Amino acid sequence: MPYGPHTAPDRERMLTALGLSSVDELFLDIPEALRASPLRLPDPEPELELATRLRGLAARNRVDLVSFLGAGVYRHYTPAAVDQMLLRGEWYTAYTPYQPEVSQGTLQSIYEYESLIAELVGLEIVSASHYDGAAATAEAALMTCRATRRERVLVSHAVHPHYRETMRTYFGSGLQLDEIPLVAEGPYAGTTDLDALERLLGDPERPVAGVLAAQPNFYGLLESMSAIGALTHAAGALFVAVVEPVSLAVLEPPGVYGADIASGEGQPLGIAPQYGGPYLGILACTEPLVRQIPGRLVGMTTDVRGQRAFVMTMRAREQDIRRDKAASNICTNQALLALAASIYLATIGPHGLRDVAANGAARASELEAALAALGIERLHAAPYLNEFAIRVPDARAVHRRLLDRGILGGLVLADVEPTDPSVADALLVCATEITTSADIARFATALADVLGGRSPVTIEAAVAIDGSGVSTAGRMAGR
Amino acid sequence: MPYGPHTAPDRERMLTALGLSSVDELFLDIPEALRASPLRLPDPEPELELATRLRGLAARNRVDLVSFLGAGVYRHYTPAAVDQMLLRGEWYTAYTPYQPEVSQGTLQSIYEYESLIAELVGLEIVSASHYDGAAATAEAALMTCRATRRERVLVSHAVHPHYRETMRTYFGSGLQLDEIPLVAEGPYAGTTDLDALERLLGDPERPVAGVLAAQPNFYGLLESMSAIGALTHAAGALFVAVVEPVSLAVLEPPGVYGADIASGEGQPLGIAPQYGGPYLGILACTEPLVRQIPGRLVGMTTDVRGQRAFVMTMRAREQDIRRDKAASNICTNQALLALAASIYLATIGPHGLRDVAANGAARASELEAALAALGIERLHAAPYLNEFAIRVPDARAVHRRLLDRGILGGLVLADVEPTDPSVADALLVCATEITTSADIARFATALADVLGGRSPVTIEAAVAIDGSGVSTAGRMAGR
Amino acid sequence: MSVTGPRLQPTLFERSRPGRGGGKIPHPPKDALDRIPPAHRRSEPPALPELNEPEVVRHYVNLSHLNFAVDTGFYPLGSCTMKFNPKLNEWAARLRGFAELHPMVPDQVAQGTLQLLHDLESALAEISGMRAVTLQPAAGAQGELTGILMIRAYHRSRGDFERMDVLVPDSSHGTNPATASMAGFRTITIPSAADGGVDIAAFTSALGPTTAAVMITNPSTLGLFETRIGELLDAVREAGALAYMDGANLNAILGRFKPGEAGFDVMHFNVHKTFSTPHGGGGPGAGPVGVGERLVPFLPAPRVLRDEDGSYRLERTGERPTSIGRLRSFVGNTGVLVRAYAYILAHGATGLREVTDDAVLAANYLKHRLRDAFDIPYDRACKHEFVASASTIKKDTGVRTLDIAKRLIDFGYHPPTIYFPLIVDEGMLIEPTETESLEMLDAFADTLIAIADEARTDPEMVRSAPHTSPVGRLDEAMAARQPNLRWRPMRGAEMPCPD
Amino acid sequence: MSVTGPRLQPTLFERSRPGRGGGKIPHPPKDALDRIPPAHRRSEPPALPELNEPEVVRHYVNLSHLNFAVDTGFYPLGSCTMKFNPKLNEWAARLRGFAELHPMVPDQVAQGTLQLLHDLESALAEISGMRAVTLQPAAGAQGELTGILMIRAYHRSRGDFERMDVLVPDSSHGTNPATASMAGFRTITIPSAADGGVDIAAFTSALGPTTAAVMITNPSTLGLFETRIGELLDAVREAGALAYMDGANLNAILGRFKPGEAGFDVMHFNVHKTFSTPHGGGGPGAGPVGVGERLVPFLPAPRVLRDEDGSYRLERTGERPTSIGRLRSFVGNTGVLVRAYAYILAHGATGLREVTDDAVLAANYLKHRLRDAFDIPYDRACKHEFVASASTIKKDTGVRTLDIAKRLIDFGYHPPTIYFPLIVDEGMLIEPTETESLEMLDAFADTLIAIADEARTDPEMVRSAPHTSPVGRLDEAMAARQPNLRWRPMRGAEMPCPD
Ligand SMILES: Cc1ncc(COP(=O)(O)O)c(C=O)c1O
Ligand SMILES: Cc1ncc(COP(=O)(O)O)c(C=O)c1O
Repeated sequence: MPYGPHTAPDRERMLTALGLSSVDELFLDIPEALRASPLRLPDPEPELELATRLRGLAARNRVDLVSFLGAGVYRHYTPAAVDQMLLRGEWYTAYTPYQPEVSQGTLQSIYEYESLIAELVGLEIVSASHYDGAAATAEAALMTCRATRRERVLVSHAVHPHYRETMRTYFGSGLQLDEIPLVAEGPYAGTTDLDALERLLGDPERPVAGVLAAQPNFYGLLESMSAIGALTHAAGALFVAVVEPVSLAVLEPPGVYGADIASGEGQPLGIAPQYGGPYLGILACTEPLVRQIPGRLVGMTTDVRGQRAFVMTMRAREQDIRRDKAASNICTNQALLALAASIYLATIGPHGLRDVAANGAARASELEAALAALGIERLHAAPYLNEFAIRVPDARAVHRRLLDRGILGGLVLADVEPTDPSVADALLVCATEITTSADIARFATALADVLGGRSPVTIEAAVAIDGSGVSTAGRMAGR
Repeated sequence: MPYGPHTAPDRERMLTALGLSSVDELFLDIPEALRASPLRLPDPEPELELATRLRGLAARNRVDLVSFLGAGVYRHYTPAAVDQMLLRGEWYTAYTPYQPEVSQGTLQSIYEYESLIAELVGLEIVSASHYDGAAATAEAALMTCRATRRERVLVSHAVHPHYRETMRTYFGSGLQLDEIPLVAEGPYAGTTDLDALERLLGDPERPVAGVLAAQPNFYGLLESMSAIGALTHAAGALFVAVVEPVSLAVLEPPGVYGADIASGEGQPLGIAPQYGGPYLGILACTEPLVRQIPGRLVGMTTDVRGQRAFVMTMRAREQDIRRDKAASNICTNQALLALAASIYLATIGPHGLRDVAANGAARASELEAALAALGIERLHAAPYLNEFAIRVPDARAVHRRLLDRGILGGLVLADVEPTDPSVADALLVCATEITTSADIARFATALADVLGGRSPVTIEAAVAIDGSGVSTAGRMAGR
Repeated sequence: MSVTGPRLQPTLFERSRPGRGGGKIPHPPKDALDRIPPAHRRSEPPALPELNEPEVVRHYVNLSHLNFAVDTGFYPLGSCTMKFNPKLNEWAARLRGFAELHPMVPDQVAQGTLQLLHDLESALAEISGMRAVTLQPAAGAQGELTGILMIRAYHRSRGDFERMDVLVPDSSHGTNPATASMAGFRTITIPSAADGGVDIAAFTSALGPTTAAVMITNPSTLGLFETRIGELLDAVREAGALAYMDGANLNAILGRFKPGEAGFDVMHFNVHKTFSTPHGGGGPGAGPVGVGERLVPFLPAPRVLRDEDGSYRLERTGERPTSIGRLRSFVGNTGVLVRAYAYILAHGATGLREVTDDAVLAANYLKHRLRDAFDIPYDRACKHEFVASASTIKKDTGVRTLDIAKRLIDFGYHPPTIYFPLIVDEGMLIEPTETESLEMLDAFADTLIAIADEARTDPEMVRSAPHTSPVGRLDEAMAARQPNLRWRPMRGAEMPCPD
Repeated sequence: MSVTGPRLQPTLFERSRPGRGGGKIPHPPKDALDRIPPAHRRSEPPALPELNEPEVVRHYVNLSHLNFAVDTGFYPLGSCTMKFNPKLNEWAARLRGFAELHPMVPDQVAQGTLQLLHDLESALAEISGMRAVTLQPAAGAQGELTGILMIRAYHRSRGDFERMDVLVPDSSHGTNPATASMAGFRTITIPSAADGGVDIAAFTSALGPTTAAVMITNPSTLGLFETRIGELLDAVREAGALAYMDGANLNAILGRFKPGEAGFDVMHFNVHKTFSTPHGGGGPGAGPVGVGERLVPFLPAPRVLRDEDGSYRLERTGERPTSIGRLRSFVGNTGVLVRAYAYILAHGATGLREVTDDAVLAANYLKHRLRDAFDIPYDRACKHEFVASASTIKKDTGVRTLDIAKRLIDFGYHPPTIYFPLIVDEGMLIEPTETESLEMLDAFADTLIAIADEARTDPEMVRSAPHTSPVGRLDEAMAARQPNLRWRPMRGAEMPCPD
C-alpha cells in the first residue's frame, strides 16, 4: 500500500491483541455467498510510473489553442500567490469544521467568503457553498417555491442551457418550470421577452414562485434586470438573478436592481477550468430569506474567554439536523473553492477585479471590430460585456477548420441548442484579460482564410504585437 | 511597487513624523556629484504580463529531448511530496537561524540532514551546506592543507573538470595543485594511475596535504578507492573522496574505504537540474577534523526547560566570529537545498534509494547492450555504475545530428577536455531510473540512422514498450 | 507568528487600507467600458478589501495555522474517512493539460481527460460490481439524488406511479431522507435492531406496493456490516422496489464486498472519502453513481463514450432521451476525479484490498483498546469505524461525550464525530483509517483512557476543555440569535479585532 | 498539531520503522547490480529512516510550524533584508523549461535561460553602473572571493606582485576579512570614525604600494552612507589600489547611487537580499559581481555571450585565457537568478527606486519612534537600517540587548540582529525593509518601547524570556562541549524524544 504505515509485525501485533490469526476473520460478517469476486484491477503502480502516465494523459489534452471560448466558464489570470496559499496542507482533508476550537482558519475564511460575495452581489446572506452555478441556480429556484409556497418557476431561455437542464432535473419532483422566450428581432433580440414574461406571470391559475434571468445572459447580452424584477415583484414572485461574479466589478449588482436571490458560477474567481469542476456555486439572498437558503452559514460570535470567534450557525436548515425536512440535501460542498475565490479576491483587490472586467470588455470590442472588418457581424444588437454571438455560415464546419489552425473559435451554439433555428449559424465568442491583440489577429487571419477571404493582418505582425511568443494559452497561471 | 504596502498617506505620515517634506531629504548624504544617473530599465510589469514573459522564456528551452546526459548532474524522479513540503512559506526567506527559540524547524532539519548524509558517506561530521560539488571539493582540498599544514594537493584527472577548474581558482592564493594522470590503456584505462600517484606522493621536497579522487569518476568508472587511500595515508596525507550520493546506496562508502573527507554534489537527491543551480555542496569528514571543516554545524542540546533542542554550534570556525582567521568565508549557503535533499531521502527511504541506483545500473547495461549491437563500444573497460563513455567517430557532429532527432546523446567529451586526445572521439552517456527502454531504443535507432547503419529496433516497437507516449523527458517530477 | 502559538487574525477587511495592492493586471484602456450603457453600470465599486500580496500571504498562512488537519495530526472523525491526501494527486490535478482544459471544447481536444474519465468509470464499476457508472454528481448527496431520480424514472417508465415511499433506517445519514424529500418522495424510517442492524420485521412490514426504494448504508453508520443483507435484498426485490446502497463507507469493503454482485440496483461513491481526495473544510467531493442493468438507460447525460476507433466522446445533447438529464453543468468534478484515478492506480487491486483490511484492523484494534474505559454499544467485529459511548462515564461523573471530545483537543487530537448516529446515547464514532500508524493508534487510545480517568478524578478539567486551543468553547446561541453573517465595520468594543 | 501550539517533533530516525515506506520507484531487475564487482559494493545498506509519505508530510509540516518566517510575521533582522518573497518567483523557477534544463546541454537547447541570464546581467550592470557582470558566484562571500581574485589577477597582469594588503573597516562583515585571507592577502583593519564612517586619516595612512584593494560596505553595516566616499575613492586610485564595494546593502541605494559611476572597480550583489529571493534558513543565494572596464578581462569563465545573429551562448572552455577561471560548476545559481529577474521586471525603474525610498523611509521612521526609549549611537539620517543600543538600559537595569531580543519573541516578532556590527555596545541592527506596513512598524515600535519599560519595572521577566516559544534559551555551552552532530540511537533519559 503506497501510503499505509503498517508493517507485517504491526499487523501481527494488532491481530494478536484481538486474538485473531488472520484479518479475514474480521470479514466473516459478510455472508459467504455475497463475498466479492476478485478485483480485476492492475497491480499497484509506483509513483514514478504513475506520474508519467498522468503527464501523458494531460499532454493528450490540447490546452495550447488560441481560445475564444467562454460560455459560462472563463479563462482568467490567477496570480501565483493564490495556488500557493491554497496548496497548504492545513486546508486539505479537513472535513466539515465540526469543532470550531480547532477550525478557526477555515471558519474565518468562510465568513470572509460570505462577506466578499455579499459585497459583490449587494445582498446580505451568502451560503458557502454549492456545487456549481447550475446546482446553485436550481437551489435558488427551489428556494422561491419554499418561500412563496407556490410551485411554478419561470426561467429565461437566455439562462445557460446547462442550468436550465439542471433545473429541469431538480424539478422532477413535481414542481413546474416554464421558459420565458427571448425577443426574436430588433435591438433587444436575444434578451428576455418582457411582454411574454408579463403574460406568463398573469395566469391566475398558476401563480409563479420565482423568475430567473441571467446578467449577462448566455449570449453575453445585458438584460433589463430592473424591469424583469419589477414585473416579478408585481406578481408576488421572487426574482433570482443569475450572475457572473467578475462582471459585478463593473455591472450593477443584484442587490441594487432588486433581486431577492442571486446565483451564479464562481469559477471565474481564480478557479481553473479543469474540464468542468470542481467549481463554486454562488448563492445569496436578502435577509428575510435567510431561513430558506440551503447550504452552510458561518457567523461571528465570541468564546468563553471573550474572544471573537467564528462558528457554523442556523444549522437547523441542514440535513444532518432536519433530515427529510431540510432545506436541501447538500452536505459536502465546495469549501476549498470558496477559499480559492477568497484568496483570489484578496490578492487582486477591487481595482484589479475592475481591471479584469474592463480589459475583457476592451478586448471584446477589439475582437468585434476585427471580425467586422471581415464582414462578420454580431447575431444580436443589444449591449454586451465581453462575450457575443456572431453569425457564421456553416458554423460547425468553420469551427472545425479553425481548430485545425490551432484556434478554438468559441462555441458552436447549435451544439447546445440543436433545435433552435435562430442560432443555427452562430458562434459564441468571448475575450478576457488574457486575450491578446495577437490572438485576435490570429483568429481574424485564420477566419478569413477559412472563409476564403483575405487576411487583414499577417501572422508575423500579430506575433510581434505580443512579443512573448506565448499565446493566450500561456497566460492563465501563476498556478 | 508591486509588493509594497505604503500608500501615499502612509508615506506622508512618516515624513511628517520626521519633519521632512520629501524622501529625497533622506538621501542628502550622497554627495551630489556621485548621485546616480536615472535607471534605464523598463516600466513595472504587471504580473499577468510578467508571467507570460517567463513562460515564454521557459518554453524556449528544450526540455522534451530524450536525454542521456549526466556528467555530474543527474535527472531523477522527485516524488511530488518533496516540492510541496519545500514550498511551504515557513522555510523561506528565513535567514541564518540566529534565534534558535524560533528556528527549531530549520535547525532540526539541518541536524537531520547532517545525520542522513553521515549515514550515506559513513563519516561522522557533515557540514550544512556548501555551494555545490565543485566548491565543496575545493573547500575539502583547502581543509587538507589546514589540517596537515602542507601546501600541495593532488587531484585525479578523473575528477569532474569543473571541480578541478574550481580548485585551481581557489588555489590562486599560492597553494599548489597537481593532477594525477589516468591509466592510458588496458583494463584500468580511464581510472587514476596508482603508480603515478605513488611517484607524486614520493617527492620529499613537496609533501602532499591531500589526495582527491572521485567514485564513480567523471567517466563513470569505479576507482580502487582503498588503494588510493592506502597510498595517501602512507604519505601522511589526507584522502578526499569525491562522491555521488545516490550511488552510495549501493557502493562502498568513503568511511569504509578510509577516506578522511568526502565531498560531492547533492543535486541528485531530489534537486532539479535548473541549468546549474542552486545545488547542494556535500562536505563531510571524520571526527578528528571537526575543527577544520568549514560551513555550518548544528548540534543537539537542551534548553532551560530541559527539553531537547537544536542549535548552531562550534561557530568559532566561522567568518562572523573569526573574521580573517576563519576556516572559510562561507556565510550564505544552500540550506533550502539541504532541506530538499532531506525530504527526498525521507520520502524515498533506503530501499527506494537503492532502487534508484539499481535501476540506473540496469538501464545503463541495457544501453550498453543496445549500442554494442550497433557496433559502438565503450571507451574503457573498467566497471561502471550507470554512466560510461563510448567511442564515436566525429562525436561532435553525431551529437548535433542526434539533437536534430530530438535526442541528447550525452556529453561531447572534447567540449570539456579539448586538449585530451584520448577523448577526442567520445561521448559520455548515462542512464537513470527515468530512462525507459523506449528511450534507449529511440537512441539506438537514431544513432544507427546518423551513422548510416541500420536500426535494430523500430521506433514503433520502442514506443510500445513504454506505452505512455511520454519519454524520459516527462518523467522527472512530481515537482 | 504561529511559532509562539497560532494567533487569531483580523479579517481581510480590517487589514484593508485604501490604495493598497495592485500590480497584478495591466490597466485597461480608458474607454474600455464606454460601450456599456450607464444604466447597466455599477455606480459604486464593490467594497472589497485592498491588500498587498505580503499581507494576503500572512493572512492565509496564519489562518491556516488555526486549523487542525490530517497533515498535522490524527483526525479520527467517524464517517468522514480522514485518510491521508497523497501529494502526487495535488500535483496531477494541477498539470496544465488537466487544469486549463475548458469543459466545452470539442471532444478531440479533450482526449486525455476523456480517457481518464472513461477508465475511472470502469474501475469504479469493477470495484462496486455495478454495470455502469456516472461521474457527474458533485458529492455524495447529489449522487443520492441522482440515484433516487433514476429509480423514480424507472418506476415511471414501467407505468408505475404509485411508489412514493423511500425506506431508510434510523441510523442513516441525514442526506438519505433529505434526498428522498427533494425528489418528491415520502421518507419512512425503519428502527434499528438491538444488534445495530436493520430491524428486519419492521423493514419487511413497511415494504409494499408503494415502496419505491430502500436506502441502506452498508456498512452502516455504526460501522457494522449488515449481516442480513441477503434477506433484505430478497424482500426488496419481491416487493418490486429497488435497492439503493449508500456507499459512503466503501472504505470498509474494498475487494471484500461488491454491492452490484450482491444485488443492489444503485449506489453512490464518496470519492472524497474512499479515494482520498481533499475535502478542504467541507469540499469539494465527487459522488459517482453506479447502476445495475435496469437503471442504465436513465443515467444522467452526458455519458463518456468510447467510439469504435478508440477515441472518446461525450454524449451529444438529446442523444439519449431516457436520461434523467443533468444534475449540474459539464461532466463532473473532473479535478477531483483525476485525484481519484491516481489514487486507484497507485493502489491497484492488492493495494485497495489492503486499504480495507488495514482500516478494519485498525478500527477493531482501537475498539479493543478502549473497551474497558468506555461503553461499546455494539460489541461485535466492526468494519472501518465503531461507536464508543461515554454513557457510564456521564452517569458516574456528569462528564459528557462533548467534554471528552473537547479535552482530546488539548492533547493534540481531533475529536471523533460525536452524537452521530443519533440513535446512540453519548456516542462517539471513531474512524482511524488505514493511514495511521500503530504508534499513533496506541497513543490515541492511551489518551482517551487517561481522559476517562480524569473524568473521575478531575471532572472540571474535562468539562471546561479545551484549554490550549486558540479559542475556547463558543457561544453558539448568540451566533444563532443575533446572526452576524458578513463583515461590516464595527466598533472596537463590540467585537474587537485581534491584533 | 500546531493548532494548540507548535510541538517539538521526534527526529526522522525516531519515527522510522523497519519495512515502512515504498511505492515510489519501480523495483529494478534482480540482476541489476551483478555487473558491479563485490569489492565496490556496499555491504550494509545505509541506515536511512523508513517512513511512509503521510509521516514524512506530518514531520515537515509540523517542523515548519516551529519556524518564524517572513510569511508569518515581522522579521527586522538587520543586514539580512528580510523582505517579502514574491510567490510568482517561486512559480517561475519551477516552470519545467527552467527547472528541468540540464546545465551541460548545447547552447541551442538553452536559449530561454541564456537570454534571461544575459538580460539579467544587463539589468544588474545598469543598476550598479558597472561595465559587466558575472552571475556565477553562489553567494555574496563567493562574489567577494571572485572580486578579490580578479583584483589579484589585475595587479599580476601588470607585473605588480607587491600588493598583498586588503584594507577593511572594523565595521565590515566577517566575510570581507575572511575572503581576503582565502585569496592569500593580509587583512588590515581600519577603525571607524565617531560619526560611524571610515576614519579617513587612518585609512589614507594605511594605503600604500602594498595595498591591493580596499573593501568598503556602502551603506555600511551601521546603515550609514559613507559621505566621504569621493575622497576615499580618490585616495585609493592615487595609491594604485582597486576599490571593492560590498554591495550587500544595495537595497538602500537603488536608483540613488551607482557604485560604478562613483568609481568603484568591482562590487558584488546579494541577490538574495536586494532582489528578494528566498534564503531559506541559510540559503541559497546568488552573488553576481559587477566590474569596471579594467577588470573585464579577468571575469570568471564561462560568460554568457550574445552572438551577432541574436542567439546566446556560453564561452567555450579556454576561450578567454585571462579569466580567473571558475568558482563553481556550471553557470550560476540559475534558479535563484530566475527569481531575481522576475523581481526586477516586476518593479521596473520606478519600482526599484520606490523600494529604496520606502525602505529608507521606514528605517528612519522606526529609528525616530525608538529614539526616546533606546540609545541611537549614530543619530543621523540612516539608510535602510539603523543601530539602536540598550547600553543605558543595561547600565540602569542589567537587562541586556540579548534579553530584549528574546523578549520580542513573546510578542510575536523576530528579534533584530544583535551584537553586530561588533563595534557597537549592546547594539541591535534593525532593518524593517520596504514590505512592512506602517501599522506593523508602529506596533513593533510600541512593543520595543514597552519592553524597555518592562526592563525597568520587571527586569526578571525580560531576562528570562522567551516564555512562549516552543523551546526556551538553549544550553549552547553543552552543545559545543559535547558535540552531538548527528543522530545515533539514544537512551530515553539521555535526550528524550518528544512524543
Ligand atoms: C453515510 C453517508 N451518506 C451520505 C453522505 C453524503 O455525502 P456528501 O457529503 O458527499 O454529500 C455522507 C457524508 O457526509 C455519509 O457519511
Ligand atoms: C555586508 C555583508 N557582506 C557580505 C555578506 C556575505 O554574503 P553571503 O552571505 O551571501 O555570502 C553579507 C551577508 O551575510 C553582508 O551582510
